[in-house]
Amino acid sequence: MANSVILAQLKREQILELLKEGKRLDGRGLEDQRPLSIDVGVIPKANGSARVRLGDTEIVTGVKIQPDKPFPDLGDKGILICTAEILPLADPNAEPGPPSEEVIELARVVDRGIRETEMLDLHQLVLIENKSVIGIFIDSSVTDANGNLFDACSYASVAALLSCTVPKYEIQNEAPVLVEGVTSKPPVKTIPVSVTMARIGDHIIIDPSSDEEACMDARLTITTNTEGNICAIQKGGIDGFTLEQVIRCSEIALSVGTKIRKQLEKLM
Amino acid sequence: MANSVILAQLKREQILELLKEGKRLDGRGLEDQRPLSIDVGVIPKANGSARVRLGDTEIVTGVKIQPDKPFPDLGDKGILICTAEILPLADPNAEPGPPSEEVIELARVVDRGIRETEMLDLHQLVLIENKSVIGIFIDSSVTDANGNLFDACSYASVAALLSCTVPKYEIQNEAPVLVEGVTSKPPVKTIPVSVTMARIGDHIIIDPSSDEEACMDARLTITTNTEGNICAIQKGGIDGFTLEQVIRCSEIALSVGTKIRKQLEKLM
Amino acid sequence: MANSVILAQLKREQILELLKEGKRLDGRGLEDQRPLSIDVGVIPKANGSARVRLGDTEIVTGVKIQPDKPFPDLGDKGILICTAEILPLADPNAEPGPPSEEVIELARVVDRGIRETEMLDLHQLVLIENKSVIGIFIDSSVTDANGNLFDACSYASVAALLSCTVPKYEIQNEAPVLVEGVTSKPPVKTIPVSVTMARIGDHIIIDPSSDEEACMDARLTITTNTEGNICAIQKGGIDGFTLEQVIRCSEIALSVGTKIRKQLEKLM
Amino acid sequence: MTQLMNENGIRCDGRRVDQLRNISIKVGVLKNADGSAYIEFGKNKILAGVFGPRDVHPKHMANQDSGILRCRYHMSPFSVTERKNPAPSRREIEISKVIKEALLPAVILKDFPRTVVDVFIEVLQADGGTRCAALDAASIALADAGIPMRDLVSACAAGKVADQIVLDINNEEDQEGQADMPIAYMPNLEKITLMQLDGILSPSEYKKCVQTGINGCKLVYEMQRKALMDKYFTNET
Amino acid sequence: MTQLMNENGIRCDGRRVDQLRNISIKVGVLKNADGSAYIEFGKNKILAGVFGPRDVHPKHMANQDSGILRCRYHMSPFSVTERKNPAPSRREIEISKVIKEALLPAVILKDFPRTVVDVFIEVLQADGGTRCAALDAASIALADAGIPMRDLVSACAAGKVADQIVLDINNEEDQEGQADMPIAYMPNLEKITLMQLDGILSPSEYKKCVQTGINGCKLVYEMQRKALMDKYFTNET
Amino acid sequence: MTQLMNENGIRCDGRRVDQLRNISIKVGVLKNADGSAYIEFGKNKILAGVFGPRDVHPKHMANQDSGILRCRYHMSPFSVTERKNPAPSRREIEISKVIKEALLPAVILKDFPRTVVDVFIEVLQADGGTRCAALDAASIALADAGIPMRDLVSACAAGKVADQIVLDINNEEDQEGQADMPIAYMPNLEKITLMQLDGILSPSEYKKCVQTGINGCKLVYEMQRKALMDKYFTNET
Repeated sequence: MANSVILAQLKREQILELLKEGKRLDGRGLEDQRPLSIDVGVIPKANGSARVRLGDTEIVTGVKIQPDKPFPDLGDKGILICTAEILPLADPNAEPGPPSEEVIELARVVDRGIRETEMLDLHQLVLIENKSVIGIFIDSSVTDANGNLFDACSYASVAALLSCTVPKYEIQNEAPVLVEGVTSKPPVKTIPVSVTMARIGDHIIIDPSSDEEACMDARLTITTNTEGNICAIQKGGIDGFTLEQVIRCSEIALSVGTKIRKQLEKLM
Repeated sequence: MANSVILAQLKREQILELLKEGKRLDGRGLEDQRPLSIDVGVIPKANGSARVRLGDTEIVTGVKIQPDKPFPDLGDKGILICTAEILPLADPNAEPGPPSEEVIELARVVDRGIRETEMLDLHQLVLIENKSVIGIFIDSSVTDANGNLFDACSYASVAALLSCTVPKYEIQNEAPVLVEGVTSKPPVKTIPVSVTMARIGDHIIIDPSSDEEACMDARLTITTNTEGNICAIQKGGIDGFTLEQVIRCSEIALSVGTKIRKQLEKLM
Repeated sequence: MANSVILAQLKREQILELLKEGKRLDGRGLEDQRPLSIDVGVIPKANGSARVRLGDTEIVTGVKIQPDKPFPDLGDKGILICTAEILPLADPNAEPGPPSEEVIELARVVDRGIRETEMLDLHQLVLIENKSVIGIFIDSSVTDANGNLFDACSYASVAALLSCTVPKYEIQNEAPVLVEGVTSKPPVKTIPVSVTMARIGDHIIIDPSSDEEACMDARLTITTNTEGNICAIQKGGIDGFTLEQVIRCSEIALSVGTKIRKQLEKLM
Repeated sequence: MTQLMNENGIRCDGRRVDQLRNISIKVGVLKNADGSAYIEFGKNKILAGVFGPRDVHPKHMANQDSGILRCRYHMSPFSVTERKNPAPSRREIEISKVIKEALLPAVILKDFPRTVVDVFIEVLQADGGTRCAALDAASIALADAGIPMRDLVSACAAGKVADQIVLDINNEEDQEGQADMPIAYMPNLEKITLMQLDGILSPSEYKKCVQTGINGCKLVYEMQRKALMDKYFTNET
Repeated sequence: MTQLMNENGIRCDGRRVDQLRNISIKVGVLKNADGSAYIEFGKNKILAGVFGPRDVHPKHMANQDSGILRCRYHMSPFSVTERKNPAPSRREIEISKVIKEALLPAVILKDFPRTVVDVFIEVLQADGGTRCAALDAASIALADAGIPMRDLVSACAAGKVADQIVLDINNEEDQEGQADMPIAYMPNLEKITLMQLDGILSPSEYKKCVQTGINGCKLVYEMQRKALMDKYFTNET
Repeated sequence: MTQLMNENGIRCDGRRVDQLRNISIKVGVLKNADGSAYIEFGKNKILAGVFGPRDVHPKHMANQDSGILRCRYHMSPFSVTERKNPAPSRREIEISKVIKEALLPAVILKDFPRTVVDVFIEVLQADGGTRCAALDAASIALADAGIPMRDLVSACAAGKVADQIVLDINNEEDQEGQADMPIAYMPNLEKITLMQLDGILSPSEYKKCVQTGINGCKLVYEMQRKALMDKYFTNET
């Protein structure tokens, strides 16, 4: 245990040394993202799906769309639920069982990124007001966990949503019935892009790897929308940020977000 | 561990020594209750609420009243449910998680004290027989656990109920709808008072403190009603009582109960 | 621990030595079942019940029959559910709590034996198609666990079903209502019989005792029906079977099953 | 609603006010348990099995200075009219606790530090008064397991039905009667080790009810004693 | 829908855009906890209790090189309009985590290896901004428990309501407003230790919102300081 | 109801009675796992990852004399037509157990006392025969992790459809066919390590079905072998 603390300390010193020269362990610049590949339609049985690889991190997300009852007091909106699981095969430290606080945070941050940008017009998903609506379940399975699960899960969830087809339901005898062979595109209003930054010493880097996450001081995830607004934020980690740093982070999130959004827009 | 056993033994000897002289560690007489203060309306968002301090033990109880479905076979009665939680901040030994057998017993004894005395006329809480009734949830949070949680939770629950206002619901299209601005008093028939006694050696004391509970032989909780009847009993602890002792306890419960009931009656 | 491994090894050697001579620890032949006694009606409050003793293994099974909602997409069939619990008093190693994988397998194998033989005509248990059906719950409590729980639970479940009386329900105002005093026999089509075999070395024995289970290489449970067909199989254990062995096992299951079926037929 | 007592003071199941239901007790009915008993108490059918003294898991529950007692009261899904979910209810957890505290005064665990005695109770059929019948079986099972005891624990409910104090409340009387008071008693040490009450009693009814319950416990005790004698001191045939 | 701001820039509860709700803080309100605080922040009523440094259970969670911090944020069933299930929701688990990470930069646990400091927070009544108010109380409770700290943590939300950046979002503004940004801040070290956002802000609104939140944290800090002074450096009567 | 076989003996997905679905296997697809494989078996899409031998937690599960094998078979919520609850169902727990017992005869864990080898299986898309396809992937992943093995385990179902014994039941055939018999086989040791049956077979059909399943396992084995060879003995481009 003492050894692993020393090793972590040495790794941190090495990373800091490189950062002073504007470099990172894997050769990236501070604001370079790892290679991002997005494949959609990988799970044909789902209404939408995507496999995202962000460096060595890999996510498979499936979207299921089916009739549901609305939440109380939200009878004029469809249902949107994001979940996430770090599969035990993705990480030697992940354990089967009820979700850890890390996984709950992951799912909720992905969920808020989509919800708070108002990516989907949920009002269009009502079958009978207060009684019957369309529910959209966006389930992400982390299959290889190698840093920055927040962004990778977010991209996979957004990609699966953008590429999904919404089945048509009609009301018969007050119950929703599937209309075979008729589908529509999802009611997309904007494309959220999540950008996660880590502070190590005085340096801000984007898209941290596992090694960088292990020795970062603090983390900031900022989601922006197509219109250039900031829509969701989550701070994490054992230390904090200065005011200047959180302003700087918002600028990075907007500029990096624009690049990634182009990759996502092609999926529509 | 061995040390703590020896310390507990010494504490018990000290307590027994005092009891022989009719005294207790904190200076009380055997049938003296610790100071009892009851504040109602402390949680304005609840339909009724109370903070009870009994010595250093403190409870906050809130009452929520909302439409519900009746229990099967009890379609002519409203629903009444008491719960209790010993908050982890109340006790260094309390742990977050599913309720322990101690907490389940606590909640069920408080519940029975209210239910078996027929404190409320549950028949008056029916909206549509067998279909829709008023549900009353009485949730107690122990915020400081320093002995005799049974009585403290019971007083807090009774006080919160006595001081609650019942919202009015009307049936529209077979569903209950809140009628704004119209409330009534709860249908109180009698006031239950719980009195918990501990046997230490041959002595019967009331309202045991944590120290006394730690070395008591047995515990008896007796709830009486306004009419002077005995309505609910729970024996606990690692030893038993003689016939004479349980008779004596019933007399104490009736006489102490009368005093406490006066304090509760003021809340109506 | 090392000792217990050595003891288990010695026990296995002793058992193998005997098997070479066609004998077993308790004097049985390889294809001899322990004494099987079946008492039905032991729980009068249940709609059907049985106590089965198979050697020192004992099971009590109760059948409860009550209206229920059908499973989605199975609206033309009644519901049949088998559960099992190894009571903690049945086995020094059993623990209270959520069911272990062993107990889940036990319940599911008993369930499949009854379901896959189509013992009951579930279509006869429909009150209103897609809305209201009869549900049959077959709950087995293992009260003494001494080997071959699969067969013992299966016999107890089948016996409880064969001897049960099905209450009559009528639909009134779209809800099922019990018709007092009218019952019928269950819609039995065939009688499943489970036969469990163990392989120890090259020997196949039936109805293994606890000692034999502790040192067996592999286990095969085969359920046959009245018509002489094979309807459900479950392999278990740490090793496998040859093709010849699984053929041989099917022949044993059919011949032993015929004998046991005669004992069960008397209960109808 | 059932008529719980007729004009001759005869109860709905034909008993007098001071009469127990039929009781039969078998000792040593389980092969794996260290001690066991099966009781039929009216229509109640209950098994009790005891293991121990044995090692405690998880270890942090162990007591350096004494053995500990654990108790699990559980009802089979088919034991009651409406099928019961097999997971332990809050009621079952509370009853497990009061049964444990009713047995604790009787068992002597000082000589077994760091061990546990486990009492497992399974209600196969329930018909009112299960906790008392369960205690009667558990007490016998502890004796059968050879656990040192100061006394047997005998249990029986009293109650109020049709304005009368009666012995041994059955299911209908529990559902529709006026009060139910389960009592457990150590007959030789003359100590009440379990006492609960649901229902309304005047002070004088209370006294009569406790006395009636204790009388019932003494009757039960004779049957428990006989069951143990039959097992241990007669030649079984 | 409520009108959230009138023509004079006055909010639905009568406040100006840069005005905090009424805050009262009591230190050391619990007898059993090693440190505690009670805060009323608008209609929020929140208790925080701290235990530790103390032994860690289960032991494998302990850290050889430092103490660890655990945090539980929990809402009483009666704290919100619709009765809340007492079991912790996913929201409560997430908030527990962000609160822990907002307190970690302030506490110094290096000298307490293999121990834990437990922070327990109970929301008795919720009215918007509970996580910030909870942090304010928790920070005080840690100080009251004598845990070494680099700075207090002060928390307050800013947000956007009726197209204006406002300080300290209340429940109505949270439900129907345009953005909610909870912030926690160490005023002397000038570090943001919690930051979240739900809602839509332009880049310039974002900057104004962060600055507004930090200003609020500084106001809260003065009240936290005063509460501690009152407890520790004045003669209480 | 689908017509499961046409007059020419061609099945609903175009296969002959003795024909496997298309199978593709990739070895070593995961970075973090010690060994891994991805299989597409018809429309089934399944990942298997292996960790170990490594320390056992909780420790009391460890075996002094040998390593142990654990197995978790899990389906993603989106893997089936109706969204599946992510919590493990009783079906998934049973399948985890039979898969473990199908792999145990192949792995040699004697040299790794007190350790565990964990096999984690995720069904990303299910289409009938998932447990067999999962076993095929798990067996490869164990080999990829360098776990000593006596043989590969190859698995494939046989069954009865339209009164014919057929190889490799697909989803429609599983739902509407007459029998489904999953088999796992060690081709070199000629041992059946998993065998289940749901459905009705005459004794002669039973024999034919087992033989058909074993033939299928041998075909699968060749593909498993090829996948391992491609990974370990060819120059990947």
